[in-house]
Amino acid sequence: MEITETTEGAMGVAVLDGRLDTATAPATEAKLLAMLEKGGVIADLSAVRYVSSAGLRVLLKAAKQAKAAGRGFSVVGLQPAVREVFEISGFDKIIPAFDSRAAAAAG
Amino acid sequence: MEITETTEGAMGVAVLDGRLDTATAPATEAKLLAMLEKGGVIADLSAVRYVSSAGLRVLLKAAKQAKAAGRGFSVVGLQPAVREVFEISGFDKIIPAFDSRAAAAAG
Amino acid sequence: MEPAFHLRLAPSPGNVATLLDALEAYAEASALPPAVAMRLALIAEELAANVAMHATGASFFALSVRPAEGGLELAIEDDGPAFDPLGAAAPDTAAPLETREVGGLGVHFLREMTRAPRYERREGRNRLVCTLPLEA
Amino acid sequence: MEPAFHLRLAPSPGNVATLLDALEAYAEASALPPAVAMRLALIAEELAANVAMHATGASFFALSVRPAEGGLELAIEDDGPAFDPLGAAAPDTAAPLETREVGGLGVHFLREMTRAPRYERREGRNRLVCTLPLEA
Ligand SMILES: Nc1ncnc2c1ncn2[C@@H]1O[C@H](COP(=O)(O)OP(=O)(O)O)[C@@H](O)[C@H]1O
Ligand SMILES: Nc1ncnc2c1ncn2[C@@H]1O[C@H](COP(=O)(O)OP(=O)(O)O)[C@@H](O)[C@H]1O
Repeated sequence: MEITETTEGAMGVAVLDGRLDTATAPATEAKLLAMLEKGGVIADLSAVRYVSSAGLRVLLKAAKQAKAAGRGFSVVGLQPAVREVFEISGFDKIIPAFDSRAAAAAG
Repeated sequence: MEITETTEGAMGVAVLDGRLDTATAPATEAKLLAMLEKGGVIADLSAVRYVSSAGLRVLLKAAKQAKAAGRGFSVVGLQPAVREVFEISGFDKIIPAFDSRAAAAAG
Repeated sequence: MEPAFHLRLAPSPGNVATLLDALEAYAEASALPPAVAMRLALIAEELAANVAMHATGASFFALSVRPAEGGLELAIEDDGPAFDPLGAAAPDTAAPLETREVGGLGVHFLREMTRAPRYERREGRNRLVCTLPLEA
Repeated sequence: MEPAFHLRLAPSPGNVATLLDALEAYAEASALPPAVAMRLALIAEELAANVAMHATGASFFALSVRPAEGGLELAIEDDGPAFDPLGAAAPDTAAPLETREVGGLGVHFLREMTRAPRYERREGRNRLVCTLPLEA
């Protein structure tokens, strides 16, 4: 998993590239939580073709921390397979998903 | 396996990146033989960490075709593991190996 | 019939990644549709990670895949303590963010993505079998 | 002792790549020295590719790796026609380019890189066992 940091308006953007699974969850969690210390975060999953429950756990933790701190946390660029995982797990109803970084920053 | 084509002096250089094995041998062979139609070739193996006998077969074929056409064929950048394969198979004695592209072009 | 894929490994977190890499290569070699390949990896990861992290004393986990009527038959085995993943409670997938719990998703994926999952304990081994439909 | 790695696949060229990917991930998870990981992959590829390409009617090839005295014990099995790779002639590794033949390198690597390779035919299966030393 490679994570590149950039910005979109006032939001931080974490561009994830790789599988978000048991092996890559710890480093991804550390990165997202560190970015959330500084402000709202958009996780760009366009280059993520696989998210397992260990990955969902990371996103849930980030969403909860963001909520507690009164900051935004959203995802963009869900691949069809990843979208299926979000839907089956009900994550589509608790983590806002947008089509583009611009839409996420505006939302 | 990714193969990028460049030049060093009058020689063509094939920069190989990946495993040179059963799966990647056919495409690599096609590429090297096509380049040898045009002139001498240096195969840069700096980014190749694995060569199997299927890979050696490709290099042998290229060396033989080069010899028949009166052209040069050499390798550069052998990783320690790849060098071991060359030595055990005796390929170190039939395919010239150089430290750098410049040395190969001069040699 | 011989399985098309059978991998047995010592149950470490690192070997969960080994299993996923092998499955990804197998899915490519077998030209499985991407959605099917992802579900296969998801189910395998959940169950293998459970063994690697919770099954005290287990010496291996193993996954077999064989073509069967209506899809791929998956069988996951380990020699850890008796544990029926199908006995776990389903998560509340309608809970709001504040009260949403992590965990339990593995068995939920198993129920939602596969057909006829069944568990048995035999000769000191856990064995879970299910059918993964091939439609994308 | 249970093998640390056991992979059984249908014998296709694509699955030779599956085996190599799995071995690479396993070597990483087990922190094998790179030189040892390469020799392991080399031996496995040679034997698996032979089965995939020459063993008419084989339904599988399988590789087991288990820690043993002095290194890793590798066992490669298939259910193709009886074939002893150790019976093959060694290549002339001193031949000049013009007369150098391809082929036969697989068994040469096996002899040079492993210890005590032995072949047996039993119950319709070829089984080759050898020890890969762990020193880099
Ligand atoms: N293979 C297993 N052997 C023994 N206990 C297990 C096994 N798998 C899961 N468990 C137990 O069930 C609990 C819930 O598992 P699971 O729903 O997968 O959530 P988690 O994300 O914590 O692994 C674990 O915390 C563990 O106590
Ligand atoms: N597993 C096998 N079953 C039957 N025949 C085999 C097997 N492996 C090799 N052979 C035979 O031995 C010959 C030499 O094999 P090998 O030295 O590995 O060279 P090659 O590069 O042609 O595979 C093959 O061409 C084939 O006829």
